[in-house]
Amino acid sequence: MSAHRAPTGGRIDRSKTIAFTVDGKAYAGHPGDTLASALLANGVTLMGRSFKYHRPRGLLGAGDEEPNALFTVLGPGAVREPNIQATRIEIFDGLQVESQNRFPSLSFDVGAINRLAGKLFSAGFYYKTFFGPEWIKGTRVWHVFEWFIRRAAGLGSASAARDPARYERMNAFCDVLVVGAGKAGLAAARDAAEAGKRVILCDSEPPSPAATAEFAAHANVECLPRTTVWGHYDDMTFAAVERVADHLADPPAHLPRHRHWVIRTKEIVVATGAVERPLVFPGNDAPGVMLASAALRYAAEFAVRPGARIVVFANNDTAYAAAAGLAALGSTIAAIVDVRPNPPEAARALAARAGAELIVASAVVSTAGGKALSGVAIAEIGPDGAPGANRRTLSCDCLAMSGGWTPQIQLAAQQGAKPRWDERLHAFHAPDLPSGWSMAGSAAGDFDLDEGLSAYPAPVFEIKAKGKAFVDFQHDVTADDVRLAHCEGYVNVEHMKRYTTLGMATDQGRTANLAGLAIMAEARGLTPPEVGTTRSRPPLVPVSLGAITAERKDDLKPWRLTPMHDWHLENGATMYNAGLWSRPMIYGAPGETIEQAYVREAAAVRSGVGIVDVSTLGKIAVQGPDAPEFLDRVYTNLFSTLAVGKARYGLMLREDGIAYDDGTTWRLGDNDFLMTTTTANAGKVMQQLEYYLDCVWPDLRVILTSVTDEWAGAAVGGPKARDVLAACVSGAKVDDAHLPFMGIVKGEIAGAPVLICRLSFSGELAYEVYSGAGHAAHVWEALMAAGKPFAITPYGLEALGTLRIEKGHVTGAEIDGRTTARDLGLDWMLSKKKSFVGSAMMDREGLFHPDRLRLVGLVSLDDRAINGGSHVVDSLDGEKATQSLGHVTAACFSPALGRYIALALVKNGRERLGQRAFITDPLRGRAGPVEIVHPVFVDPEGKRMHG
Amino acid sequence: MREYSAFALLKNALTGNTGWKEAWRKPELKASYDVIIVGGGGHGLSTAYYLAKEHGVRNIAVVEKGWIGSGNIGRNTTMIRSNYLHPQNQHFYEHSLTLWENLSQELNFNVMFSQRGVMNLAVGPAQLDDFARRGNAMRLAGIDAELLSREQVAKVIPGMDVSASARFPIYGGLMQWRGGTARHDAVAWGYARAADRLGVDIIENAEVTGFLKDGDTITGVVTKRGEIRAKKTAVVVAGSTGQVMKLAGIDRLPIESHVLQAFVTEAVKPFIHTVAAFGGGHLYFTQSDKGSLVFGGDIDGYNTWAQRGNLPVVEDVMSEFVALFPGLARVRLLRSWGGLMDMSMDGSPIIAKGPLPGMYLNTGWCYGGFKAVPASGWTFAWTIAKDEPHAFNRHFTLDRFRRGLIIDEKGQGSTPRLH
Amino acid sequence: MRITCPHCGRRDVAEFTYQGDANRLRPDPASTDQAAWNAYVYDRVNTRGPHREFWQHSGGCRAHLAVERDTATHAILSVSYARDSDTARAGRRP
Amino acid sequence: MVEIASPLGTAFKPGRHGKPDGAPGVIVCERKPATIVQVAAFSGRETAVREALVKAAGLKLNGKPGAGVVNGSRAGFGVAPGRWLIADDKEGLAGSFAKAIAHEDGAVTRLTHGRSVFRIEGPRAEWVLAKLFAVDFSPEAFPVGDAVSTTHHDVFAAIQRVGENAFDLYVFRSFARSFFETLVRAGEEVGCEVKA
Ligand SMILES: Cc1cc2nc3c(=O)[nH]c(=O)nc-3n(C[C@H](O)[C@H](O)[C@H](O)COP(=O)(O)OP(=O)(O)OC[C@H]3O[C@@H](n4cnc5c(N)ncnc54)[C@H](O)[C@@H]3O)c2cc1C
Ligand SMILES: NC(=O)c1ccc[n+]([C@@H]2O[C@H](COP(=O)([O-])OP(=O)(O)OC[C@H]3O[C@@H](n4cnc5c(N)ncnc54)[C@H](O)[C@@H]3O)[C@@H](O)[C@H]2O)c1
Ligand SMILES: Cc1cc2nc3c(=O)[nH]c(=O)nc-3n(C[C@H](O)[C@H](O)[C@H](O)COP(=O)(O)O)c2cc1C
Ligand SMILES: [Zn+2]
Repeated sequence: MSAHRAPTGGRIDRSKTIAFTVDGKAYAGHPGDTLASALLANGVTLMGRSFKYHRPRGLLGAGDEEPNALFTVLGPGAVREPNIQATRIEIFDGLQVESQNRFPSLSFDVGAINRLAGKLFSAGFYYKTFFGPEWIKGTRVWHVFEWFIRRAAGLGSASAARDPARYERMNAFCDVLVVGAGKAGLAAARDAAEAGKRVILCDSEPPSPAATAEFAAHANVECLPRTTVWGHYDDMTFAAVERVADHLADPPAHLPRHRHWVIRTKEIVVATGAVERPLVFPGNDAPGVMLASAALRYAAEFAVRPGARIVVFANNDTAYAAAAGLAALGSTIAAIVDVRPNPPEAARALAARAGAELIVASAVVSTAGGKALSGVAIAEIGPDGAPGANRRTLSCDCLAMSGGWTPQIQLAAQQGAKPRWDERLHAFHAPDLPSGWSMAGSAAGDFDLDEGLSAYPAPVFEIKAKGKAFVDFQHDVTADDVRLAHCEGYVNVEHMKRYTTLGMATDQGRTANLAGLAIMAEARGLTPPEVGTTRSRPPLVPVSLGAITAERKDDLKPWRLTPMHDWHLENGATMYNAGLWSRPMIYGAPGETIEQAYVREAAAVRSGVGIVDVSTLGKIAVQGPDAPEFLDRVYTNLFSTLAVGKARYGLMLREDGIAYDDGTTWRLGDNDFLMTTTTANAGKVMQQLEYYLDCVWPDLRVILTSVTDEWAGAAVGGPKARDVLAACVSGAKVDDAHLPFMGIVKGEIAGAPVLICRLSFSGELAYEVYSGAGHAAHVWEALMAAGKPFAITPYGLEALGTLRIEKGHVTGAEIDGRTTARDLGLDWMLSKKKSFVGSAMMDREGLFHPDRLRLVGLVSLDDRAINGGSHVVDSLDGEKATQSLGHVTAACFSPALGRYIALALVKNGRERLGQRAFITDPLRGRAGPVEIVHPVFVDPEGKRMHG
Repeated sequence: MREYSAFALLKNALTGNTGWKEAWRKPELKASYDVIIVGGGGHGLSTAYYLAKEHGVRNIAVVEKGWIGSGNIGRNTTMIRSNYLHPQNQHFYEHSLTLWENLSQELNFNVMFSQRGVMNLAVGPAQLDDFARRGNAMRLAGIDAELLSREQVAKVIPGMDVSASARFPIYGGLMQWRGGTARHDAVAWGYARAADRLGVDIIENAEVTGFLKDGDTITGVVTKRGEIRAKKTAVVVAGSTGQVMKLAGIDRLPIESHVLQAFVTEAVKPFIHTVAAFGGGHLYFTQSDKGSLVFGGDIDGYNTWAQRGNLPVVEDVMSEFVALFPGLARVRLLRSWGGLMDMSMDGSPIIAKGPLPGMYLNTGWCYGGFKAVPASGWTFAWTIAKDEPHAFNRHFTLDRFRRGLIIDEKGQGSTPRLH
Repeated sequence: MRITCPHCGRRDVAEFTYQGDANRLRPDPASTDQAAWNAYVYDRVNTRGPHREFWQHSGGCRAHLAVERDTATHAILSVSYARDSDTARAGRRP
Repeated sequence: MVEIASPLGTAFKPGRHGKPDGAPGVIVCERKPATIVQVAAFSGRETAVREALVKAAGLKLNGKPGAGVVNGSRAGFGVAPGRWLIADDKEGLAGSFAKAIAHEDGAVTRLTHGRSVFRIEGPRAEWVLAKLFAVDFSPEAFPVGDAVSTTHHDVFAAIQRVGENAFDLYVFRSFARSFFETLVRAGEEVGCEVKA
């Protein structure tokens, strides 16, 4: 046992010893210890450095309120977890932590030099300097200073090493959520459990034996230890984080490190307790000065004496109980210094029980000692907190202070309602609570204290002695900073916060906010409720990004795979992400470049036959007697006239007249259509159609079903395409008479039913072969086998793109949400016989303007590639002088033409056909002459696909 | 000597920091002004400043519902850039950027505009081409832009996953080095102080609850602190536009109010020195001079007037961030908040005279109006002073929708949740 | 936020897609009244308070719902199938 | 007849995953119904369609939203207003529905290939599913036979409780492989047995 650890008592297990290191130095503790208690037991008082002045700091608190003792937890591997409160780290064998914000070491920190310039670094000082004189233009001066500021910024450092841990989510539903398993929370949980309700009981602390024992038998109570409820969202949805494995030396791989709980409840009981407030006086941040309740917790829960000789400094009775408790646990209480002239009898009795000298109407006005406390100076004070002349010093190694209690109401205030002021507690209560909410225990201001004692403090927040008196410990905000904000007009509490950064540190001002606003209130001559509090926001305690990411860590989005996916991989495809889909880009032969591969693939289609996986196209079953009418309304062209067994190309507009999507729709029966959409827009189009059916035309008898995944497709195209099909299709004839252009037949390939439509994206004689997705790989292989004699070539997206560019077919790059049918040369598809979605607005002046960008083709005249995203210009006159006429939407090497070509959207492009222009791509340093041509490069009469 | 300087700091430090003046006065309102500006956000304050400075109009009241900077100027992720695609936007935002570049000196207030670069990360060759289209358009308009390779991107942001095995591998990025961030609150305070010194009355806690009218003509406003009259009343209340305009009898506008959430982590030693946006989802991020990672994503996607968001977007944003920075799963979220955005139907702003006589309207900033603060105030001041738009804002009219002259950067049409 | 789908019960907002202001009536398809179309496509009431709007239960039964929701508090005041709403009814054949 | 191929491919890894000791918390397998078919009614014709469906399939579906039944090798449940999904271990149901449902009442859509079905069963099935879906899986809220339509982020799923501790998950086939991996991973905490 160390000198600081009592031989008995506390929640620790003395039978086992745990070894851990801080900055490489070895320490020992026991199961049940936090890093804070274990270090205290080892006599360590210096646990951190403050943000701005690098002042030495020790423990202030024992729980979530701790602002000072922040460490970086190391490992596994190179992983680092910065800014973790020592009070929240349960030690385990092999734990390694590192102190922060110091150089070269915690005990000798050169940054502490900032203290010397303390007055210069007053609130908001950086707004007033660092930007240079007016005659130095630009931001250069600031950049120089900022470089140094950023070097000094930050607390701990993060690591780039991939966190190997897993994180998970849990969706929970209950009748009553109880937050906090203190006395009040336990009682609330008990009541709810006995009423037969489904209860979830969360507490930030490790499992308490009391809760565990009590609720072991209740199947309707779920106890979640190490779980902090951090967010309140609409409709009684709460977010909580469970630290599942942080306390384990060797967590098994199947356990998540953190679990993100999303709890929907009917009722909530907030029993989160109250936090004690520090008093604001010079030197109140010295290591060894801590909250009285924290001092007591260390002694009672961990059997660690926070000091051998303790001075208690208070403005209320509760600290007397703490003093008595500390004395009973083996500390000497040198004195109780109370700002009040007349503490009540019950308190005096406790002082006597503690063996403490009682010094009333007095206050601590300074502290002595560097990295550990050696004594305090006290003086008599007046009712306004101003100290008188009468001074004495007391030697002590711990100062336990209590400035009153602040109920923990943040959860109830997160939705933005205004908290209510309690004149006696000098603190805020939860706002008026909506139904389903209740506050319990000290969170409700209900302190269950011994007879004659009260938690109501004297309204003294600050002792106005000379020296740096801290309000916000982590951010080094002093009482003078608050007054400076006042002097400069930053008097609104939110201005004060932002100007001084009070309450913006990792503890969000849990212990600091009230004193800060009280000091501002005094400066303004207002009461604290008139000044008001700053807004609470989630999360209530810092939460790992990993926890909230949950199962999406390492798995951001699911993959969508076509049935032929494995075949593509086995056959050398380079895959490409298209939204969530994975699609073959090329099937490169060894040594081939991408361009060589797609040129080979595309050329094979033009000269022989190719096959491409088109399973990703959106497919929507449109069924019902009103399906033809519905299609007439959503497409620009007519579908009611389409014969059964035929397909038609369709174009959709948005309501504002802009082109939306295109695709073919197949009429499979009188009431039965199969619509296809582009891969990218499948979801959006489906949603749009559903919207019209539900919200605009509810009496149309139409059923829409996504069948994208039901049907897989292979497009077989090229002069030999028909031969391939003829070789493998049974049950249907595929010759021109039976299967004309845009015709559909049903048949079988290798025993699997297929639906074949003769349509062409490549401009060749081509067929889309659809089969049930579960048969599709089988059908694909059969097509490959049948195509073998014709040297069938699988092709990927690059070749697909090349073929469509050669044909001047538009897709997403051209239908980009800004172009009209006219811009794209699709005006022929705008029916004049009917109105359709978009018809009313497509003729607005802005959509008709001659300067609009219109689709054209480009041919490179210098035989070099044209980059996508290049612009088209009239003349090449350096980079700046030229005006953009438009831009390239898609480009490729055309095997059919033997030239580099592109599609482009060019101002008044249709008037420029045959003209010369230039493409320019200053970003990639490419410019060159082009000819503007009609966008259909290959077979404009369509002989090949009709062939 | 100018009020704020290193010398002044030193002098005041020696005298106990008691010599500083109020950054802006707390005046009582007068019965009438030449111009009333409704809304003490970035745009309102900069409008007042440029009216006073450029156009000599000094008798101005800025009336603000709460405290200045309580709106979006005080809660945005502070990204500044002019990397727009459409010329109508390019010229305007580039003008803004040039004003930003000398703003601290001009206002004698360090707004900490830090030109650390703004980058759009492309997740595929098609997206890279799309960014190239934008970058080339910028270059042709005389704006700086660079296309970075994957390797260059990795150098700019160490620790980011640019591997080919990522779910959405990064192919490169469009970088505007002159873009960056500024200290949001300082912008509000700096403009307020500079306007105040030119005589502008900044009146806080004066919510406008009605308009004074003579027939159709707006002749002033009713505020919680009294009535004020003016020949010209400018409404520049960002997310609150719908509500304020209803007070003037304008019931419907091409504007929806949506919430955008933003996030900061605990401070860690700075390692991200640039601003970046991830094209594989809806994420943009930077690291502040304090060390906090500051980031945001998509809007929540529904009409709202509550300045707070919901959990699904929080989860989405964290997921994308952790996907890009797998080492940051152990860094912790410190605070999240929301701001109300005035989402216009094409994603571009409105800075125009009207819609009623005596009234001027500035709105439609969506999630991108912080960077516009200088140019918005500058052009709006011009429009108010001269009763006609400047070339920079002449396209930002209210009637462009009816006329089909939409400026749609995203190509998503009139669905704000997709912008 | 949670919305009670008449078919699926109370579900998280993540399962729904906002489909916009339900106060707008689509003009008669044959109408060429540009002001009416402009109002339909671009103008919004953008109410602070009870607001009629469409949501699709896109991550559930996919029905569109007519929801009345307080945009200041996010309280859901009523939910019904969109096809039964006034707006949709106006689109039915006479 | 050509067999319907599993979408799982390399993602199918039979055996024990995760927690190595004790009985598995969940057992996961792919079910391969020979028929999955959707029956949908036009607005106002829901009852007529449901009655025709009950007759043709022999499944006693009541009109309650989300209600369903499991009857040996055949299961059916409501997925949306006026929409039901029926799965059968035999082929042929779609044809009989097409005959039974009048064109004026509704439509029949085959989805046998488009949906993949996974069964998860075991004492921790509710716990594991609750990780992925924001649905109350407690037996009071979700009795045997009932079904829900929901999503795990981008993956749409219809889930039917087919037993006290057993659920069938219908997901879009293109997502099946990814989703299956997610499901097994979610099961690892409690020990997950993947069976053929
Ligand atoms: C989370 C978030 C992130 C953002 N990120 C960026 C970014 O990275 N880059 C970028 O360029 N932009 C960003 N923006 C957008 C940018 O913040 C806004 O577009 C811009 O601040 C809006 O202009 P403003 O500053 O004038 O608005 P505000 O600051 O909102 O000003 C409007 C003012 O009007 C006041 N007001 C309202 N009603 C009344 C009334 N009745 N009477 C009197 N006063 C009234 C309000 O109180 C408010 O102060 C972001 C916005 C948000 C919310
Ligand atoms: N020293 C004193 O004199 C003093 C002061 C205050 C309270 N008390 C005593 O404490 C008792 C009050 O009990 P109580 O239950 O109100 O408070 P409590 O402090 O005993 O319990 C609150 C519990 O809530 C947990 N908690 C807080 N925020 C949480 C969150 N967001 N998520 C999960 N858990 C969270 C805490 O870990 C803690 O265990 C009374 O008996 C009172 O006398 C004594
Ligand atoms: C760029 C930026 C950085 C911020 N950094 C912090 C921070 O370090 N600590 C903090 O508590 N809040 C920080 N905030 C959030 C503010 O505290 C506050 O939440 C935000 O300005 C919105 O105001 P509200 O929450 O009072 O509504 C930051 C905000 C912004 C815009
Ligand atoms: Zn539903």
